[in-house]
Amino acid sequence: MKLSRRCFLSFGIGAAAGITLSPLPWKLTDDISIWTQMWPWTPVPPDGAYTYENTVCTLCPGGCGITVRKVDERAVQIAGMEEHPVNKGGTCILGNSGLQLLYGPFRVEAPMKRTGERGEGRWKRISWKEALSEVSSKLNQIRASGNPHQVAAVSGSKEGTVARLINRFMTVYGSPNFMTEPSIQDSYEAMLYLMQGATGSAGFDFENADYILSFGSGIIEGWGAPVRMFLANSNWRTKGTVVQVDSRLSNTAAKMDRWISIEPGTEAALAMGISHVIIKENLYNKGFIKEASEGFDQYKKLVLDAYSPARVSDVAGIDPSVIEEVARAFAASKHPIAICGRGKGDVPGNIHEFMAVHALNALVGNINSKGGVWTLPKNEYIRWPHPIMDKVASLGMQQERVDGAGSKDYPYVQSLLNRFPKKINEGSAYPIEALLVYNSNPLYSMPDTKAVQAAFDKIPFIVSFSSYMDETAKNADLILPNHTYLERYEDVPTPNGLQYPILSLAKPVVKPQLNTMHTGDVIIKLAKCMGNSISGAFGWKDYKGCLKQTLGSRWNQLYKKVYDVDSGFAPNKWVFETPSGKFEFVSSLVKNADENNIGIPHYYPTALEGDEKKYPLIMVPYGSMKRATGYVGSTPFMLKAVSDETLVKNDVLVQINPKTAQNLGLSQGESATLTTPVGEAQVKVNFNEGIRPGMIATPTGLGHTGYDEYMGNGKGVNANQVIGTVEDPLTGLNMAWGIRAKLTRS
Amino acid sequence: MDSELIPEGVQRCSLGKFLLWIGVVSVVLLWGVYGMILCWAKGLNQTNMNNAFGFALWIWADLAVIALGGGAFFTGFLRYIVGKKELKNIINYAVLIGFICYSSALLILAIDIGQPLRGWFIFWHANVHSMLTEVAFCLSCYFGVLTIEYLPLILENRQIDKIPFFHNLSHNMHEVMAVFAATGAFLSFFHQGSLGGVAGVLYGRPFGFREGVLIWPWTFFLFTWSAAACGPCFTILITKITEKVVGKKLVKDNVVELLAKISGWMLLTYITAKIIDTLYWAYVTAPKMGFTLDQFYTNNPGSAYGYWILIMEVIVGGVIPALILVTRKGRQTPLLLWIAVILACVGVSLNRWVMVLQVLAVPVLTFENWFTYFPSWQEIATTILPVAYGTILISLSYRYLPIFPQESELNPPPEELLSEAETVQKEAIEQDMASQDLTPAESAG
Amino acid sequence: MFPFSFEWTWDMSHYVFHGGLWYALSIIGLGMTYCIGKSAYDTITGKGGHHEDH
Amino acid sequence: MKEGQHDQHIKKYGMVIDLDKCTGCGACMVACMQENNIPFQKDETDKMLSITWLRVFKLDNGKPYPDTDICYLPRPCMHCSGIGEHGHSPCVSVCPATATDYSMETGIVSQIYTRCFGCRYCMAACPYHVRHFNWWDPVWPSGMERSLNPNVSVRMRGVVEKCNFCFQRYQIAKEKAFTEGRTEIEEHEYQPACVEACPANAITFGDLLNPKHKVYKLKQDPRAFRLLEKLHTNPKVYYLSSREWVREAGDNYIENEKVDVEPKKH
Amino acid sequence: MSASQEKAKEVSAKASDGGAGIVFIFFIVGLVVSLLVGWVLFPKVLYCQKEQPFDFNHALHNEMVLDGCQSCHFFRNDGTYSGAPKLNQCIECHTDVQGITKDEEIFVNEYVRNNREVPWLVYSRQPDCVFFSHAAHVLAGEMQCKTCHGHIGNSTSLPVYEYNIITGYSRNIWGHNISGIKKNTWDRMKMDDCAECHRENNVKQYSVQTKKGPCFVCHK
Repeated sequence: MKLSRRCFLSFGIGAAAGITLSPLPWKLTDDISIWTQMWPWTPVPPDGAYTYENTVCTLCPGGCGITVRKVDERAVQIAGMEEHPVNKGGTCILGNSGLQLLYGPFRVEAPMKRTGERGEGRWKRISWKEALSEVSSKLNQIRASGNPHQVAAVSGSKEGTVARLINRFMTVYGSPNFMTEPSIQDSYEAMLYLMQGATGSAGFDFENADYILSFGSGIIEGWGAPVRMFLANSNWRTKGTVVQVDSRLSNTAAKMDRWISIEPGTEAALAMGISHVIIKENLYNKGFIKEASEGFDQYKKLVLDAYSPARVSDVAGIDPSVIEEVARAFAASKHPIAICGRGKGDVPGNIHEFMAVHALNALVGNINSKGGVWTLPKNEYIRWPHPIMDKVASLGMQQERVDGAGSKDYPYVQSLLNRFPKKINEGSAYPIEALLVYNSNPLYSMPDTKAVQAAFDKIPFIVSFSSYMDETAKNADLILPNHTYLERYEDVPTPNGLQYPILSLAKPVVKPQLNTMHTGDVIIKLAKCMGNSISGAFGWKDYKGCLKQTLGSRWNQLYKKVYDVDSGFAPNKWVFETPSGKFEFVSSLVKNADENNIGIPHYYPTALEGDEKKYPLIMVPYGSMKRATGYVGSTPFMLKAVSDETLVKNDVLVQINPKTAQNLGLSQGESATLTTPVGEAQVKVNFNEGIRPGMIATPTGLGHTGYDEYMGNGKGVNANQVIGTVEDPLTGLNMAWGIRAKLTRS
Repeated sequence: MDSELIPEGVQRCSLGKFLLWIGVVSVVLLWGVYGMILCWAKGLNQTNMNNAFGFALWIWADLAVIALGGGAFFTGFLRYIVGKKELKNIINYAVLIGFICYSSALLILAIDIGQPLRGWFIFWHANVHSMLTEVAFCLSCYFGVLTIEYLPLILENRQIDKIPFFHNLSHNMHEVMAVFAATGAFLSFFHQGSLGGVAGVLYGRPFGFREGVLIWPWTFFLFTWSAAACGPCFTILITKITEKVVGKKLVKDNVVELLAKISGWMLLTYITAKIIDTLYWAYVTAPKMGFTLDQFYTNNPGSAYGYWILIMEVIVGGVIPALILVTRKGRQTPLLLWIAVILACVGVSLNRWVMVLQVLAVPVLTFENWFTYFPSWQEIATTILPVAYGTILISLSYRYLPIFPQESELNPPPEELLSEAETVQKEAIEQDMASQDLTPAESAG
Repeated sequence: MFPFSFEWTWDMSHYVFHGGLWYALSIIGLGMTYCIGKSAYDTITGKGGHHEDH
Repeated sequence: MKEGQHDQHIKKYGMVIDLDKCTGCGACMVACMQENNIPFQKDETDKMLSITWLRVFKLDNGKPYPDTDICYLPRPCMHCSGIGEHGHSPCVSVCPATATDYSMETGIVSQIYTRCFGCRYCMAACPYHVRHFNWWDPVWPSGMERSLNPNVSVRMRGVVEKCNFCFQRYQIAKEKAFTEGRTEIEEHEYQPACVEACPANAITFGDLLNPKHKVYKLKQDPRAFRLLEKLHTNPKVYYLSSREWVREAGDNYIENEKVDVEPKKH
Repeated sequence: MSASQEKAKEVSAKASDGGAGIVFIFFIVGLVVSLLVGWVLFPKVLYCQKEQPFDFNHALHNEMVLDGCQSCHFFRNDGTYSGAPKLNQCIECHTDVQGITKDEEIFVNEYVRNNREVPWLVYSRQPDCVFFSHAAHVLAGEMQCKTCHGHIGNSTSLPVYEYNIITGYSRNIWGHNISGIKKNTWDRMKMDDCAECHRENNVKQYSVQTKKGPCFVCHK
């Protein structure tokens, strides 16, 4: 076989030569090279025709116009709508990442019925028909027992047709218990009512203002209509002065022209102190005080007696000269505005602080005039005929609300959601048999989540309309998922803080991706399922028909242009609807206004929850644009943008002054236990020179337990777990800006 | 069993012991291979590298083994170009160590890059301005040269040598070895230099940047020089360790001394240049970029990059061994020689460490902090892998190839073992030896 | 590496760099070809060499 | 570039970021992620593993309460034109496989993902940390890949990526211009996603060589500074700040060095 | 003398007495076999065929339209190129079966009636990493369609679609000639073909690295 070996060798050489002379190795090299550059598991987004559709973002009450870029039927980007007067082309971080809320796997795919224990996460998909019959039979059953008032509804907002449809449903069903998520708007409304007799919301002509005195408002942290505030702030960098009063170096404090650091919770005292200087130095607007105000003398006396800069300086911990300086600058400006409502404005606040701050606007006469604080009428475009109520409904509606809002104890507010869990847990009101939750996530976003959970546990039937598997949906018995905001029609009323009325229309930019249904349609269908006495109030074919009819002649304009500004609106300068027809420094709408100055702007220290000895520190929650705190959670992209000074792996970092931390024997990055009278949380320590010694700041918007891991499940701690509520004595609204706390090494 | 393969005139331990030894080292090797496979299959998320430490332990290991493997090119240079005849007695081992170092470096690079299957783009789509391209080209070419230099040694195995073609091949390769060695020295000069240039050209990295009047990174020359100085030290060190392990003298003292002496002078001149470089850098280059030496060495977490590292590198790992090696007494005293070669190796490794890790750890943006990094077990395993692989290759080569020409001269075998043809007898003796209770040193030999 | 790769340009840096590379590769390649060729020739002609020179 | 090829169409795109206006809200970061198909992980808290082409840094003045001050600084790729503006930015010249390139036409530093094999030398070269490595395979939670932008290809594991001033938008704008019979594009037609999204209008983008573009004037603002000018990287991103300590934070200064960050007189 | 040397002698002895012929034949056989493998078998294995949903007559349609290729393969207003026509372009005429071909029947019955887009296999589809602007070439560069696409517009039926099993690319990218030799500009659509044309037409070469077109002009 020696020959064959040589032959074999020869064959091999021939073959090698042949292969080399053939395209095989060269082509193969090229193909393999391409193969290594185009891994088949790397997704390739399909291309197509690009279209751009305008709509309005409804992820927060900011009301920005957005342009959604589509590739064929896929939405691929959200940008600000250039022409929209609110945001003029800008978007916030949440709005920009909205597509993740459209396509995320944490959406509820279809109507779901709970099969396991509550919150366990075991569900059964049901049809819409089944879902509707489930709810209607349950509600009919409650109604048949004569207790329709034992059904409650929570809505994210009280404005807009969907919220109003729910409210209307509740009315004809026979329950007064329609509640909405609280915010500083409630306080502003109550304050405007007390001082100006107005039933409307507050608008601020920031575009024309030249001096802003902000008492802790997070101007660039989500307060008001966020993007509009960013734009206003950018203009102030060259054409205005902003003074931020804050007990910590918030982003706003850092970015504004001047930061005045005060003792936390003494904003009202400082406002009164500034008043003192303005009045004492005769810097106030005499015309306004003379012509348009009432009770000035009494207010003046109070201010001069009790709020001298020296005394305020003791309380607020600042130099008296600072008070004088700010007062003079404020009064000397052409269009100064004083604003309040802390941080993002999701906690209403102390009404007397609002009054004290607003009194400053009155002193300079900058109310309902250019560059000042305006009163906007209630959104009046929804003019539905009063529903006809049957006897059951009428009786039900005569029952007192479970949260006490509008009762003789709390006459100035329409909803007190903060009192709801308390009343249920106390068992002092009638029981709630069923709860409908729309555009709201109370189990996450309400203070003292433990108490809220306990209250919800007592409610036998909870229906969520959420598009997402949020905490409340997860704890519901039935989920009737709504379309997401990019899949549905919705009217968007004037955003918070805007000084002129504007109506926008959100339109579906993509087809519904899942088996969801517009909550408006669900309510109309539900009403139709429930018999004549209820369905009679819902004469519309569907939600779109309802909306079209409601908007009437404005529909076409809105459909084409997305927004419609009420150009005829102008504020009634110095005209007030109080009994005296004037701006009332001493509110005549408050009984015994003099008693403890209850009807007059004044300062009193907030009684924070907790014993000072046991809890030597003060904990304040703080928000950021980078973390969504409302109904929707932070998107994966937002969590990517969250700083490593806030979150490290799954641990939240609480901000603390290095000196305080060293006194407690804590070092940077160390694990610690944060304890408050309400709860306890495992945290890590972050040294932050921007925090006042003796205080801790805890980031909000973290620690979700619904959604999924990409949306921050298990990341950090929900700040609402460790903060409680403090009731404002006059309005009943929550005014807790902090809580006593201790931080111990763990 | 394998006596047919063992070179003539030398003694080796029993096959069983040898296999046991190989087996033990293989466990380490397999651990490294496992780490390597993890990195390839799951990606570089298996490491603790991050966007600040794009270069980390592996690149250090690469630079270090290449520097230590520099003994091959420099000894070759001395042997074939300069003509230091004595060095022929250590050149084989230098080549083997070089071969191990360079193949390890290439292997590590293959793990280190994000898309190993596209690694050849560095050749195909070469950017000639990149130091790394130069490194890759010279490194692989020089690896080729080392393979060529190592190949005749394999061919000299007793059984392979019997095949006339291989016998002739090894002979012919020896004939032209000077050409290969010269090419190797040329390539080595450039890639050692360009490895130095890797950090030296980074004008965004004040710690590493060292460009001078010639618009050429000075680190280029410092790296070549240091590799030439410390590579032979590593060769000596490994030779000494091998001698300790096998319990025999393998290379004559005069050979080692000659190499040590040349090394010492290289090291002395290198460290002088290095000190000048450091001073110029500290007083001229860095301040131009807004940095002081203090900023480079203080305020870092746990003082991982403190002044100690500079002192360790320059004084302890440079000046001291240089002084020991240049003095006759120093290199003739075994303990001092040991200390000197170890320190030199530590010094050059530290230098490479600094030029990889510290370059990246120093914050350049004023609002960033020092970056910290600790390798993951996968990185450590794959870095130890070459050590295990090298140990196995050395063991195999020592057992079956005539690596040390002076071994039989230095270790004359007992008379009765000289009748090499009688394999049966030899096997019997081996079994005999195995059955006796030998001392560890003997058994290892 | 080759003149037909996209990155190739006919300029000084390419001449120097690739010149060096191809020079080294040629020496390695030609050297090995010579050794193998000569060994094959030696084997066939039976003129084996000896290792005594190293 | 060869003789005779020089023409007036050469542009140098750059950015001016007004730090007085920037609120650190992060909208730019997210707009960038959405535009450029940037993947995300369950845990993105280790910023040295997280891919953010544009990252907002928080700077502080290091003083104790209440004299503390902070400033946000968004950092995209600086698109350095390098020493002598020859286009040899720190990263470009080091790439062994020519996967990153500098275009003299636009002044943009590009990254070609299919050419990159992940040696990360460019990352070591960049003092701004703008380059990011794909440590993981890019995986989108089920359904979320539907929002991927077809104009940008998704990067595979093991390659380096970075900001390219949304060059795809330049290409799209060019296509539109061609349809309309133009060869040049207007300033507003090519704006990166971050600029478009910024709710504070803090970022301005345009051709630094074109006197008609806003950035041309803004870069001469007395408040203007660039990051690490001493390294001669010649970045094309300018920052504006009226705060001296912020301008000072833009570069390293040795003790007693005369710091030239006073606002320049017009 | 060792055994191997003896063997070598034997072998050389064999070689000298007439074995060379057989050895040479073996060489030729090896050469021919591998040439056949490389030139004939390899392309067959490398490329797989896929059927288009149904056949299409370009020539027939070309006669009926006013604006040539761009009648159906048009530019959108934003300058992007529409590519293969969408169903709603076709149904302007094809609401019902008009012709007598089986293909039209398939088209109307399976796609028009069910409102399904036709999953055409695109011969000239470039991979995802490539950015190609038709507008830049056709509108600004005033190039002819056939420069890259050849005479497809005059074809009466669709050619067989072939794709590379390793890369997934259409065969038209590499071209039908397995050796990569091209006679016409439309025979191949590789990067080098783009580069060649750009160089010939003096397209601005602004790259600092390659002194050619910057990479990202064509890559994304």
